[in-house]
Amino acid sequence: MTPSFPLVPERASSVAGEVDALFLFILVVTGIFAAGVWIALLYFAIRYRRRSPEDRPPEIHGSLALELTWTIIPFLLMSVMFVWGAKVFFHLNRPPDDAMTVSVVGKRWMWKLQHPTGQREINELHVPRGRAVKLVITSEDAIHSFFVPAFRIKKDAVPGRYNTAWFRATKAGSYHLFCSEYCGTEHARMTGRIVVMEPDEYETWLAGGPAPESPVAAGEKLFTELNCVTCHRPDSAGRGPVLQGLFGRPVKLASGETVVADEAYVRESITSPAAKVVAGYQPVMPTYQGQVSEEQIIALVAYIQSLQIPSPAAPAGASGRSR
Amino acid sequence: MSAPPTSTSRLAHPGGHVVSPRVYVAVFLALCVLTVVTVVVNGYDFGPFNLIVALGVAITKASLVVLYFMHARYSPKLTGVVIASAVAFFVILLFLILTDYLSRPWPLTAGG
Amino acid sequence: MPEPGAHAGAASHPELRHHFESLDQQREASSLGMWVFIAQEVLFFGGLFATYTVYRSQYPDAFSAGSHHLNWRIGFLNTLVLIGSSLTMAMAVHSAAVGKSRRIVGFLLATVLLGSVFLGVKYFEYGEKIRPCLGDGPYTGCLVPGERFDASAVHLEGDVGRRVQIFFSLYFAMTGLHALHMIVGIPIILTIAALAGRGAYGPAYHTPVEIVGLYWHFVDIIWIFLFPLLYLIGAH
Amino acid sequence: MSSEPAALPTEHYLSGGWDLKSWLLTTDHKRIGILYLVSITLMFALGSFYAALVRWNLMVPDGSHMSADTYNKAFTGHGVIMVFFFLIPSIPATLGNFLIPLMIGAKDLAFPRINLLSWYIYVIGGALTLYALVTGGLDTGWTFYTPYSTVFAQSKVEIAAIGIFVAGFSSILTGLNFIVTIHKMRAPGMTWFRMPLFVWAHYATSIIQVLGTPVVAITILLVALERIVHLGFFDPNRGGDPILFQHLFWFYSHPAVYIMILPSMGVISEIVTCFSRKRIFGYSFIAMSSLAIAAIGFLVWAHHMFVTGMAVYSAMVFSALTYLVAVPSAIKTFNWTATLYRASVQWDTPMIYVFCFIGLFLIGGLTGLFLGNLGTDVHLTDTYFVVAHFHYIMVGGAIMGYLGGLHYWWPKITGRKYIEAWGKVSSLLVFVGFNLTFFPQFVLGYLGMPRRYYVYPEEFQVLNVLSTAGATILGFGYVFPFSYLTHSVFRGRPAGPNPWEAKGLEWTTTSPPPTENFHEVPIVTEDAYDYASPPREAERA
Repeated sequence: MTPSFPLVPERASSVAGEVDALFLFILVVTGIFAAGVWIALLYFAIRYRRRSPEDRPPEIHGSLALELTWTIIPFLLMSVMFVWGAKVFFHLNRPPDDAMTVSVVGKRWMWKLQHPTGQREINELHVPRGRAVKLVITSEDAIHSFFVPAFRIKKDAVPGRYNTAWFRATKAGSYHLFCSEYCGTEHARMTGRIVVMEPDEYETWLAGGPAPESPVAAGEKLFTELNCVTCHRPDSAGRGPVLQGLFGRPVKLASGETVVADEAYVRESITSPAAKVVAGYQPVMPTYQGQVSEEQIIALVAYIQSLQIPSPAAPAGASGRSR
Repeated sequence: MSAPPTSTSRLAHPGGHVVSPRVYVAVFLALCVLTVVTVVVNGYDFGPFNLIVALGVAITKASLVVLYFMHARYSPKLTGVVIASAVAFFVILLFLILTDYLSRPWPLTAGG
Repeated sequence: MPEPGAHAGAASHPELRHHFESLDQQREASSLGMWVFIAQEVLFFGGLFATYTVYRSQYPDAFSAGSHHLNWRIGFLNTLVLIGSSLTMAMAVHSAAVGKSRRIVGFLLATVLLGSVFLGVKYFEYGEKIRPCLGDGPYTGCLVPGERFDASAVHLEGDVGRRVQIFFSLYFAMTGLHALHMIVGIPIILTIAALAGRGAYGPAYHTPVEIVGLYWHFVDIIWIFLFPLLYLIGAH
Repeated sequence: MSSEPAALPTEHYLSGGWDLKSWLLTTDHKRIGILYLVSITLMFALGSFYAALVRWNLMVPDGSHMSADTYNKAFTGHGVIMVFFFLIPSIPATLGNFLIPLMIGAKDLAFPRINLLSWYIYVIGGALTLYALVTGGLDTGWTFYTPYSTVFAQSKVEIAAIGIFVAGFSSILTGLNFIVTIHKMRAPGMTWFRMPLFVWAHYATSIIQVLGTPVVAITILLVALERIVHLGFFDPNRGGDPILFQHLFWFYSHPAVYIMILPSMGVISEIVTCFSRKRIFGYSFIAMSSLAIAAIGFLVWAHHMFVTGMAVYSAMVFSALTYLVAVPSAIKTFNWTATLYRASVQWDTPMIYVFCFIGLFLIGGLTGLFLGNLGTDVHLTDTYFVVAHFHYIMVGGAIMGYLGGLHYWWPKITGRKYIEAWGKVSSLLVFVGFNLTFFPQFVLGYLGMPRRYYVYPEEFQVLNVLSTAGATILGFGYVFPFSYLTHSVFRGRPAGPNPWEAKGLEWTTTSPPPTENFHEVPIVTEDAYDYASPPREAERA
């Protein structure tokens, strides 16, 4: 019986090659160093083994030149590794602008995923090949970590925070999804798969399920149900700030600071409205912490994000078909 | 660094430096005054400098205690090294943690 | 009491332990040991101070609100009491160095007395916050973090109200550990006072008085930082 | 070696008696070292038992050997015991305790009673933790990550946390004792740059113990307080940040790795000179690199947290600093290797452990470059690559050094020689078993197998079976030294004061040393490792 097993994990994302090239570079450099030391060690140990109990080797105190050499050369090589690594890390942390956003919620012990078009999946994610996918990751309980070895990406799901990661799948197939941060008893079963499909197959798959409610539509419904609209009116006569065209823009706060209205800011404004009050408004908004679930917040954020074009006449859901 | 102990011969008092009680009383009074200062200053708003002023006063008070009550001023250099390393490592802890918190793109959010 | 195996020479002091060459060496070692211990304490409290800094930088409003619920007058009074106990402690060491045994005892007892006053005040301060949390409710004014915490007591709602719990968690942890250090210190001071009463310490040897003095001053320093950081956030 | 001594010296630190009181009330650093040796050996056995459970379960991919809960408790037990109760005290509390006063020509540590106290604290902390492990187990992993440990874990977190908190003070007090001893108790003529590198390494270690341990102590205490009295520090529901726990935890727990490895490096420096019969290459560089490791080691902790979503710029700072700490470790390795150049190398058991150490520590250290690197760490962190990496450092490094040191000073500690051939065989077993256990784990990690999985996809099975096979060999490799070293205590031939013809004050006194270490206070007139001059006649006797 000759058991076979792979030595290199599958490479199925655009960054996988980058990570592997860096990995190989470090492997070669460290390999050369290790081999050098091992060979020297063995050679010296054999060549200079003690031949008689009276052996007295010559005195050698050290050598400044040598010390400097083997301080500076590793230092320079490691600087290269660091800079290269930092470059890859930046790339891993910068989702492209055209990425489709998939929301990921870790919960002991499952992954809840939702497509921008509203399809929900559990422990399984279907994505089209060639399309950048941005993951907005959070957790409902302990810390988890979203790990897809074939894509070389990993990001912790931390309760109370949104982390982001992204990938662009390059090869159709099915790949492991692991939780890589220990989260309790069934941590090892908090696994799933990422199914990469050809774009047209993906469209078919999307169309296949029951017509889902997109997060934007769900958010709009919630927005009405919770009577948000009484204060956040599309004209500037409300008690709260106008939300149309807000997302992605800088906001001036009562404290004098300026923040960008991103997912985290909008989310915080829903759960703890008093934390960052917009300049010119009173802190009158009650908190919705506990009244809305994690997924509902995601829907609300998606809805507010969809309110991009400030046009007082048009009903807000009109631009929500973006994907 | 310190010489081997057996060769150490102390010229000062065998039990260490003797400080006059007057110095102690003066330090005590200074500490009381600074405590009043820290409360009075708190009545005014210096914006972001509130914390700096409060900490400045507290650090001054702590230094007085260390230097005089704890005799650091009259102690071997090594004592200073120990104090400095303790403070330095605390600053490392604080500073490097803050590199994360102060350069995060978003604030902590409560949720659950 | 010399340790087993001690072979003290004729000229040596009864308090010289066998593994030291001289009283000076022994004294320097003890003093260095205490300073290293204090360095350790700095980092021990340092973890708490770092936690405090992070959360205060994130939640200034919650911290300010929580602080307003502490009585700065009590904190102020206690600061003076503790500084006073540091003075008496310094005087105790001084008395030992100049060989006035009886005054050592007096000053040490004064230190213990002032320390006890501090702890007594702390006891009432704690009681005020804990009492509303006992019994069957409704827990109005309960300031102990947990399910019974009453955010309305600090006139805040929602998230800011709940975040005040972090302030009070830090308040209890920091002042609690500080008080614990004093509770540990007091019996040690009393023991040394008893020994001083029997004339154990004089100009040649009073290392234990010095060592406990260093400890007590350090505890004082922690409070010097705790007072403005906990009681004085934002103008009152 | 030259002449064979006929018997042990008539009076030595063990000749005073073996009754319980002579052990439990002793303040002799040598006896306390033995107390620690016995305690940590017991802990090591227990930790190995948990490791065996882990490896047994991972032989099959479907987790059919035990329940998830049992597995989680097994790896947690393994981690907690090995890290806090074996590796951290391993060399400092046994060999360090025994040897530092001997090496600097002192009669004892500066505070003998505190030394005994720290052993008792260790025992109390150990007992509390064991109680937690036995009565319900602990399933948080040794890292106690919040909010799992504070909110969700149903196991005995409180008692275990308090046990570790208590044991921390044992480590702090040992470090404090060493610092004061090294500063204040050196014999006449023993200047800083005449000190053996073992002492330098322990000085650096002590700094970490004193300045790092209190931070983890308070952090673990906060976890316990959050569970017991519901204070909130890391609870996201109250605005707390679980990531802050990780910052505080790793502020100590990364330098803790250096608490484990630095003393081992000190041991290597001693052995390599003795068995090369040569002055160490670059003494001051090795001494200073120990201090550099201790200091820079405090600046790198967040490389454990690159994927938590911490700020990108902060991550870059930590990665750069991580690369910086690799430099002094590299310096040491090169200097040890250079010491062998034109040396007179004797292949005795301790020296074989040195070869193992250098070879394996090299792999451990160099794979650290993959993990300190921002680009590759994202893929590799929390996988078996990390597991393999730190086992190469802690087992391949720290334990190899510990075993080497134990063999090297065994004649000094017991006055008797073990059987050399057995030593060689077992060192070979350990080397082979170790590599077979942990090398496949690098591949597993690169392939993407996450840590702490009790079930795993089938394609990982071959490598896991290899690893378990290696662990079995490694287990035998550890049983051997235990048996022949124990045997030597009763049956070994007397070793004489200096069986290896080594330099250093500890070899100038009898084996075992007398209670007061030296019959006369030694006066030091030469540098460390002055192997150019042959040993004095008296030392060879």
